[in-house]
Amino acid sequence: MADLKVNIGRLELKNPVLTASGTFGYGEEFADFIDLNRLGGIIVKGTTLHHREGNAYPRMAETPSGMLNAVGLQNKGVDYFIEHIYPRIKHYDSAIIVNVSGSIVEDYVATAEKLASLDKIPAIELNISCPNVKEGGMAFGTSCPGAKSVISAVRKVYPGSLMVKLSPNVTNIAEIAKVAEDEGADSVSLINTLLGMAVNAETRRPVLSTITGGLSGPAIKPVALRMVWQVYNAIKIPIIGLGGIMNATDAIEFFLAGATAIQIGTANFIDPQVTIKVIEGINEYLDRHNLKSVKELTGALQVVK
Amino acid sequence: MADLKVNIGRLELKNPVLTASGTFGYGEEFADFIDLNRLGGIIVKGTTLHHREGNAYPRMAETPSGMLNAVGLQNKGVDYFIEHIYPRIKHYDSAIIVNVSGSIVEDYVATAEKLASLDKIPAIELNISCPNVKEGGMAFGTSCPGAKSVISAVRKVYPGSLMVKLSPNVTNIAEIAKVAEDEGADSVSLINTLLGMAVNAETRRPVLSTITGGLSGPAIKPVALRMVWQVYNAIKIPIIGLGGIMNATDAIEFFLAGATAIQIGTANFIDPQVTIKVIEGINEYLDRHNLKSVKELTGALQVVK
Amino acid sequence: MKKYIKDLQVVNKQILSAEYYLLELSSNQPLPEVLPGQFAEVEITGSDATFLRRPLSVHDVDYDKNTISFLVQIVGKGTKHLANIEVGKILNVIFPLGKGFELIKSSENALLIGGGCGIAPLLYLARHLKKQGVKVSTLIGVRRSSQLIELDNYKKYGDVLITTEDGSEGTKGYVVNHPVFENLKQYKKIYTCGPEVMMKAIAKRANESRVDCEVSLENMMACGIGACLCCVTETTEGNKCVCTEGPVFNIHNLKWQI
Amino acid sequence: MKKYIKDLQVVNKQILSAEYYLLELSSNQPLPEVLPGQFAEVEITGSDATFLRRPLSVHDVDYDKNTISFLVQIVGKGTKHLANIEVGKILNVIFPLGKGFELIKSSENALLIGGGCGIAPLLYLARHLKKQGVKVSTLIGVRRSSQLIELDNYKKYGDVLITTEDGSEGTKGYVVNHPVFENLKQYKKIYTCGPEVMMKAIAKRANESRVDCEVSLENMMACGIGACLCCVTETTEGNKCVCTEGPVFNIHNLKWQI
Ligand SMILES: Cc1cc2nc3c(=O)[nH]c(=O)nc-3n(C[C@H](O)[C@H](O)[C@H](O)COP(=O)(O)OP(=O)(O)OC[C@H]3O[C@@H](n4cnc5c(N)ncnc54)[C@H](O)[C@@H]3O)c2cc1C
Ligand SMILES: Cc1cc2nc3c(=O)[nH]c(=O)nc-3n(C[C@H](O)[C@H](O)[C@H](O)COP(=O)(O)OP(=O)(O)OC[C@H]3O[C@@H](n4cnc5c(N)ncnc54)[C@H](O)[C@@H]3O)c2cc1C
Ligand SMILES: Cc1cc2nc3c(=O)[nH]c(=O)nc-3n(C[C@H](O)[C@H](O)[C@H](O)COP(=O)(O)O)c2cc1C
Ligand SMILES: Cc1cc2nc3c(=O)[nH]c(=O)nc-3n(C[C@H](O)[C@H](O)[C@H](O)COP(=O)(O)O)c2cc1C
Ligand code: FES
Ligand code: FES
Repeated sequence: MADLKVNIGRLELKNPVLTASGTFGYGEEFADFIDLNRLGGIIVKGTTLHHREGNAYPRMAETPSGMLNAVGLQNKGVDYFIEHIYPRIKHYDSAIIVNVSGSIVEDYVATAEKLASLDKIPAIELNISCPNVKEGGMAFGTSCPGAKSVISAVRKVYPGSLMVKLSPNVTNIAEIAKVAEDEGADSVSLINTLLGMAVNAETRRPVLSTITGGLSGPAIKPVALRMVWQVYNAIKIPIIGLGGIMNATDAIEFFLAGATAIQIGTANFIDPQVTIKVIEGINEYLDRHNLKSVKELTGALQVVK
Repeated sequence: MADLKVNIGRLELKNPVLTASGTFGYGEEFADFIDLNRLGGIIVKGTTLHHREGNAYPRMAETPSGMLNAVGLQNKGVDYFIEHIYPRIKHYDSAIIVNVSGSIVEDYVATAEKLASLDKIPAIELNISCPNVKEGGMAFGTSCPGAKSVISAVRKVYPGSLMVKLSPNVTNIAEIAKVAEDEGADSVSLINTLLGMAVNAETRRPVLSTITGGLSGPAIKPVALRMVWQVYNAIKIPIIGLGGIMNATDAIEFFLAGATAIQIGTANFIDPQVTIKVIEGINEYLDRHNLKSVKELTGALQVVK
Repeated sequence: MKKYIKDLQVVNKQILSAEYYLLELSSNQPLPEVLPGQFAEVEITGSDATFLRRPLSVHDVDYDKNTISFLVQIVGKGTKHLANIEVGKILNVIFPLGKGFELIKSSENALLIGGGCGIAPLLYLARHLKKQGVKVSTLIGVRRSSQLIELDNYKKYGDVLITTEDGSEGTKGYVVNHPVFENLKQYKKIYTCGPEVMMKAIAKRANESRVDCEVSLENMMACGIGACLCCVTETTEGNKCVCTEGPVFNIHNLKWQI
Repeated sequence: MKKYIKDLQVVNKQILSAEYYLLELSSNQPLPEVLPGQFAEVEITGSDATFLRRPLSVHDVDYDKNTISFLVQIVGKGTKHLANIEVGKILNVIFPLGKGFELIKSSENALLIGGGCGIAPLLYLARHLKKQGVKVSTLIGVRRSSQLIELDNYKKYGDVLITTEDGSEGTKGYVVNHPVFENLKQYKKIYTCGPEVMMKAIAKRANESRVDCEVSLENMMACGIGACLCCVTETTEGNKCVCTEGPVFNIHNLKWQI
């Protein structure tokens, strides 16, 4: 049994497997299938200052080796989270991380401030990359000044571990990652969904109510791996890699490309037990390769120059 | 039998199905499988001013519903093309279009000038988006000034139909498309490959000699469709859509999103007869939907606002 | 209710028509309790064209044989692939999911209306209602008589009424053209599943006659367990997940324009 | 040579060991001429994990039975999936591809060396050489004797020599440890296919003994027909596609450091 512990800045995780925001509810949805206490961390749904109804149905389209979603941050708002949900989930022996979204900087700040008071939330994931909301969201994640404005404002009020989730819909993701590092983020997570679209040829209509939506699943894994590698070569703070991870081999590819930990998203829909299988698979890989700690894999890609 | 003719600016194609550069050789490779004269057009390999050996092997990785390539524009140079290849292929009754690449603006210009003299090459496709070459290539395609410099220079020397191939590895593809339109391009084609990466977890090495490479195939179709839609809403010149087209239904989705014609790339590797099947399938769709011309489909997506 | 993820074995496959087939799966452990109206998320093993699981209503459960069955209509890639599965093969299934129908009490009358594949959840419902002493009538609407399947099974639990669009059997027209709609008040409750336009037409008539009515929705789902929020429908209390708050809804809770 | 794309039917499948299997496919039209050393691109039907076709060497062609066969080693997703194909099923195959081996003339001696799955193209080669009157010796190298397959087939065309890494049969060690390497000059030509390190070791010895040597490469391919330029190897004339200029190369044309 190898050592699976990893450190995301000051935050220690018992293993490097987290669940991706918006794909794992509040964890409870999976309690019948797995022991939630075995996870390295649970990143809960995108949470905003105020209640949001999200986008109209239809919100989903299946695509080759992936899916599009247009949920649009449906959630009951941070106060509801604190009052009703937090008490139910705070006892999990996994890091509970809240994914924070907003349309204006002030909303991000207010939400982060409220979450800062919660003992059992050691970190927030700042979602500056959601493609499914009209205002804000992705706009912050696709320009350096935009990213800077929200990260620096949140950093001022949030003393916990600050993870910034980056958008892949940019020319140069390393540049945005650098901004996050410079503004004091403890880590970056990448990638959020790629902006995509689906069309129904027979009805001649878009499949999603919002026309475009976020692409996730194995289809995007090559892009995610590339971005993790680019960011790894540009910054020093830890990287949490995600995008299309379906099994332990995929996870290990992300570690090699530079990730310290990984998140599993869409795969949970296909196999609600996938997270545990990935944890076990990583352990098996480490044993088979005679590695003592998963940390040895981070950025260990052998590149012949 | 519906009317399949389409117009790309001054260039009329007998049908809207072209083959994507780098995936169809010079057409000859497919002569045993299909009647090349039935194609709307053949876009031949990326051609540069000078001979290029391309990147080192390995150049290919299979990915979920797609593949990565790192060919790196291996070709014998434009003079060789004109002297040895052009005479062999110029008699095809399909539009033969040459995909032109370069590392510096002067190379693009010199190559385009040489091709301008060829009777049976009605158009060139300016590849400002190749992710697989160190210098130039994609750099021109990922910034507006970069795009402007090469497009305007080539436009000055190239009187034929000028198609500009856009890179998807950008924050705002519509912006670059607008530059192409403003600089006098006759059409834009999109998308080229998404920059991706593959890692071999067992050997802990990158799969490609170049570490990163270009992602193609159905995996990227949702991104390609979205970009065609975005560009369609931003410019007026015709759009040639591509990215993951495997069958006639996919092609029709691109028309609805705004494409006037489409290209088929990676699908040729899996089924060398796919182009003909797509032509027949489009025709069947038009008949079934009582449409007289394929032109009626361009941008015909019904969007409820 | 606890949800399970299980490898079930195909013990029987029946091709009912060009469009419909029935799969009967058994477990090596006793099957958990399943309520009528609940559904399952079924993995489409070995299909290169599908990515996600597919939601299917529980058609019937036989606790004596320890089998659960699904009635499937071929509409696309996944349902077509599944039609070719062989007896003996394993399917990974997550179940039971969602909330079921609310059963009415003994000696009341229930009208079950299924359009097309919407009859799938009604068999198990009819079985439960009958067991409670409810008098069941099942109205089945199809385009032409060749699409009528499994009538004998439904007849075990009550009358079966039929409409066909082409008039080849039963009343000609849509389900709402059936004479029962002239005296809806005889029913304590209507349960329906089928195309949305059909369910809306029924809901309108039920509403007019002040008869209680539950509909089973078939929204597009990615997870089936409340994790993705893709499957929502608008309700009087805002967007609700069809997979956890439904798939059965009382029409009074939906924001249908009826 | 004209290339064909054909739906071929699996008429025989033989599981040879945990790792190897043999597929025999037949066509409803007469098979075209296939040269030894050529290969095919086979579609892996119904596999959700693979995207591209897979290149496989032609193992044998029986024009009397109108069948073509492939010897496949299970190494990953595609070859594993293909192992489960059932007799009667259809495989879409593009063939014959590439250039074959250059045959030597009557009454000369040829040494064929196969490592692991590299023996696949050598059977059809041996058959052709023998027919031309060439004296064939086939040296097969494996890790342990349990990996030795199809020996009787190879014996039909000449001697079969064996090396095993664990010494469980034949000479202990690698193929280059076999005594034939002490007198390579008796051979007019060496033909080899197998792991690159093996082929390089052989090439070095062939070079030292000035014996002509052809190797069959197994580069990663996307198309197999010269369209993608993914499969290149460095040659004295620059990068060449293994799928069209090979897969067989004379070692003097490769830029191997030997
Ligand atoms: C709760 C519930 C219960 C259902 N019960 C049954 C049943 O008992 N028997 C039955 O035959 N069908 C049932 N369906 C519908 C069934 O899930 C779809 O027909 C099936 O998912 C289509 O898959 P496909 O791959 O064959 O079609 P695709 O090729 O994916 O698409 C064909 C059509 O089906 C629709 N569709 C695709 N995926 C879904 C999805 N995940 N959810 C809903 N619609 C989809 C698409 O809009 C498209 O128009 C149920 C659906 C739900 C939500
Ligand atoms: C000209 C040629 C002839 C061949 N003849 C035979 C033969 O007769 N019998 C046989 O068993 N094998 C043969 N091979 C090798 C065979 O193509 C690969 O083993 C097969 O493609 C692996 O597919 P997979 O899905 O099982 O493995 P994957 O899961 O895709 O990968 C497993 C391993 O196989 C390698 N591989 C994957 N795809 C290819 C590819 N397209 N080309 C080469 N290597 C690949 C990968 O590097 C990886 O290490 C030949 C290859 C070539 C190029
Ligand atoms: C249905 C759905 C909802 C999502 N909601 C959120 C969200 O609220 N906040 C967020 O940062 N990312 C959200 N994401 C993005 C995922 O967290 C993840 O970044 C993305 O799906 C890529 O990972 P995957 O391929 O493993 O799913 C969502 C993804 C899906 C599929
Ligand atoms: C092997 C390979 C080589 C390619 N070479 C070129 C090229 O030389 N010039 C170019 O503009 N695009 C090149 N492309 C990109 C394709 O033309 C096309 O834009 C891309 O593959 C997306 O389409 P597809 O998904 O249909 O393949 C190449 C793609 C592949 C797979
Ligand atoms: S399908 Fe995922 S929440 Fe309902
Ligand atoms: S495999 Fe495509 S050129 Fe050789």
